[in-house]
Amino acid sequence: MTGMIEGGWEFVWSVYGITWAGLALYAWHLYRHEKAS
Amino acid sequence: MKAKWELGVGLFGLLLLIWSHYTGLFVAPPEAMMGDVGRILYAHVPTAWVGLLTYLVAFIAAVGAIWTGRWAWDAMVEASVEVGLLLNVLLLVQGSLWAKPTWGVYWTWDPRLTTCAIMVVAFGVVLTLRRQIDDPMRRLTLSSVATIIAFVNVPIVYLSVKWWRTLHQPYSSPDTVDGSMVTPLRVAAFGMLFLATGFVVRRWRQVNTRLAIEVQAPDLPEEPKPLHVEESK
Amino acid sequence: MSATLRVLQKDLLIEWRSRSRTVALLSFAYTILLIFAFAVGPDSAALKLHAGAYLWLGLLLSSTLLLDRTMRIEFEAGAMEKLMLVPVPATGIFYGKAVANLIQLCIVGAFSVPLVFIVCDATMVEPFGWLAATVFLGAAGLAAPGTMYSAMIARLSGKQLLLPLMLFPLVVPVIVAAVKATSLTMLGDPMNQIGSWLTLLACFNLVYWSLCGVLFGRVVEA
Amino acid sequence: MRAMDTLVQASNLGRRFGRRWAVARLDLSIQRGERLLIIGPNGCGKTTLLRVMSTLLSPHQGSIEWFGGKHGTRENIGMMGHDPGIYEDLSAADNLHVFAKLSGAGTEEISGLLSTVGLDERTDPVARYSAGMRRRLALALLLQKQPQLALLDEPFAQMDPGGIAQVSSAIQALPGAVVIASHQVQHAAPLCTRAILMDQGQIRWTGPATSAESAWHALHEERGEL
Repeated sequence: MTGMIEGGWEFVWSVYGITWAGLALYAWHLYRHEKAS
Repeated sequence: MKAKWELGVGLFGLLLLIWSHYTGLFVAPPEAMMGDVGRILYAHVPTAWVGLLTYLVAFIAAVGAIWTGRWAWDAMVEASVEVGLLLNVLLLVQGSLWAKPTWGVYWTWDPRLTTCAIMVVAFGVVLTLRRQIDDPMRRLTLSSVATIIAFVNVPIVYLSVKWWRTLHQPYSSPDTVDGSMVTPLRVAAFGMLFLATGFVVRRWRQVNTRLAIEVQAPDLPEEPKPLHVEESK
Repeated sequence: MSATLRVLQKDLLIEWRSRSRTVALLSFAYTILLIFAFAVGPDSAALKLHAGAYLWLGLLLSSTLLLDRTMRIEFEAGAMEKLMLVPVPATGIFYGKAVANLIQLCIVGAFSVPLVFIVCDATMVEPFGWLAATVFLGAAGLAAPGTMYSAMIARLSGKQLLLPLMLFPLVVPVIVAAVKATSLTMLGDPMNQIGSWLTLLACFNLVYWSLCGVLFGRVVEA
Repeated sequence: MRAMDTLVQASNLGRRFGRRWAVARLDLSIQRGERLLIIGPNGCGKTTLLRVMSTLLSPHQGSIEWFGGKHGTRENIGMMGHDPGIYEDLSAADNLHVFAKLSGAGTEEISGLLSTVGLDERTDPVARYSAGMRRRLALALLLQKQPQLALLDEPFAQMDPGGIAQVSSAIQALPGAVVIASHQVQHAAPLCTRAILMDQGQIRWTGPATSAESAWHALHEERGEL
């Protein structure tokens, strides 16, 4: 199991955070336009 | 605007995504080579696949719009390019955040990532174009043509960057995914697919309504009363 | 086919009559090359290594100017509508103008190559034919989509910004392949990769010269 | 025989820009050899109608058919619009030469055309011409084509009196049907057989060209502008 990268959780959390933030943002964008149309 | 099946599909996708991300983060073992950093793949890979699929839908819609000139296709071009761009931008961020721990640097000119960055500009221009043109028919034609050219450009850019990057030294990409990761990854992919479908179809309906209002012919001015003109002698 | 030739003749006549502008384009390309040399500094090793890059950056920037002008000639005084009313088929208009742009880019390229050799003290290891082929294929790669896009956005307000933005994704493969091929001809090509780069450029041209020709009619009529 | 003679048949023609109908409910048919005058206030849809008739603008409503739908439309239509449609870097003779080559016509009578519209064979580019001279060149390009259907948008605009006389004689010499949209009713009316008055995209009056002037007054009285 040599050569396995240690830790790096901060990158994992930031990736998931940004991904879910992006999806939530777009859902909100859709919701806002839902009201408009 | 009424049909709501896509909300159900979207929610179902969301559930799949939540389950697979939870499993990927906490339940599945760390990846053999990359350790916990490998968990990024459960978000990264589905975004890549579904992003490309959304662009494919945009391409087909653009060809349909050029071919038939119907507004439904035009609305689909805008909806799928918009969602495709969202996934594309997310992919870019995920890619560089994945590259840092793996390769030590945020940007590695990895062919996929570089192509993804270029596609953000190519499809971003399509949306900019749609905002700039107010004549509906012209907007349909020009944005569809730009979408077709942007999509056709993807494989060419990928190939040229791949050769540019690797023609001399071989290039290894840790794409091999061992057994335990497959299920959460596949479920995440379907989750993202359904969620994106929900987004695209919802956005498509919204754009469709907007276009319908815009394109709907205003009522004609009323018939003018005849003008009394005495014939000149 | 004959329509293409006649549109090409028209464009070359216009460019010949406005020679001063073509000379201005050449001097623009020259200044770009000199600026790169100043920016990089006098050490000739770096200049020699990146001579290919400077050549193509100069050509790329000049092409944006050229493409904007050739379409403005058509749209500003309403000439494009008169062309359509002749009627000249849209494919004739596209290929005529694209070839005219290609010829002018080749002229700019032909005049830039000697300057690059002088300024960057570049060497010429592979036969000159490869360099000529690269300049031609690279220029063609810029001409086809460039003509198409400049026609698309000719009447839009933000066109100065839009043209480079729209062209960027298409220019990447052309610049990557052209700079690589040029550098290989200049610095030697031990593993003879020029052929593969030129094939990539040729495929790019094949795709876009046909795709743009097909779509141009819809763009002009819209 | 009637169908043969109808060069343009428009029924319930409509064209809009966004929410406004530039042309609406327009029925019009133009026979061979007819000279139609279109008058009306600014923005009444004259230019839009001409552009639709020239195939450059497609209608949003109704239908329009050229030459009984039989042979090609564009090669038989000549348009002198607001934009002169010329290459500013070329001289007048070169412009005529280029368009003659493009349409495969002969280039012999170019100097004749230049004199009919009052342009000499100077070689400096059209960019240095005055607006009036550019419009004469646009007219020469139309005459060169000898179209079945000639559409002229404000042919007398920016013309000096000499120019107006030359334009009038040139129009009279045109073979096919001629449609003139103009504000200078006094110059245009004598050339035409029929006239229509447009207002807000619709035809308000149609009658002989001789009473175009009085129709113009009637509209103004109705609007209380006089």
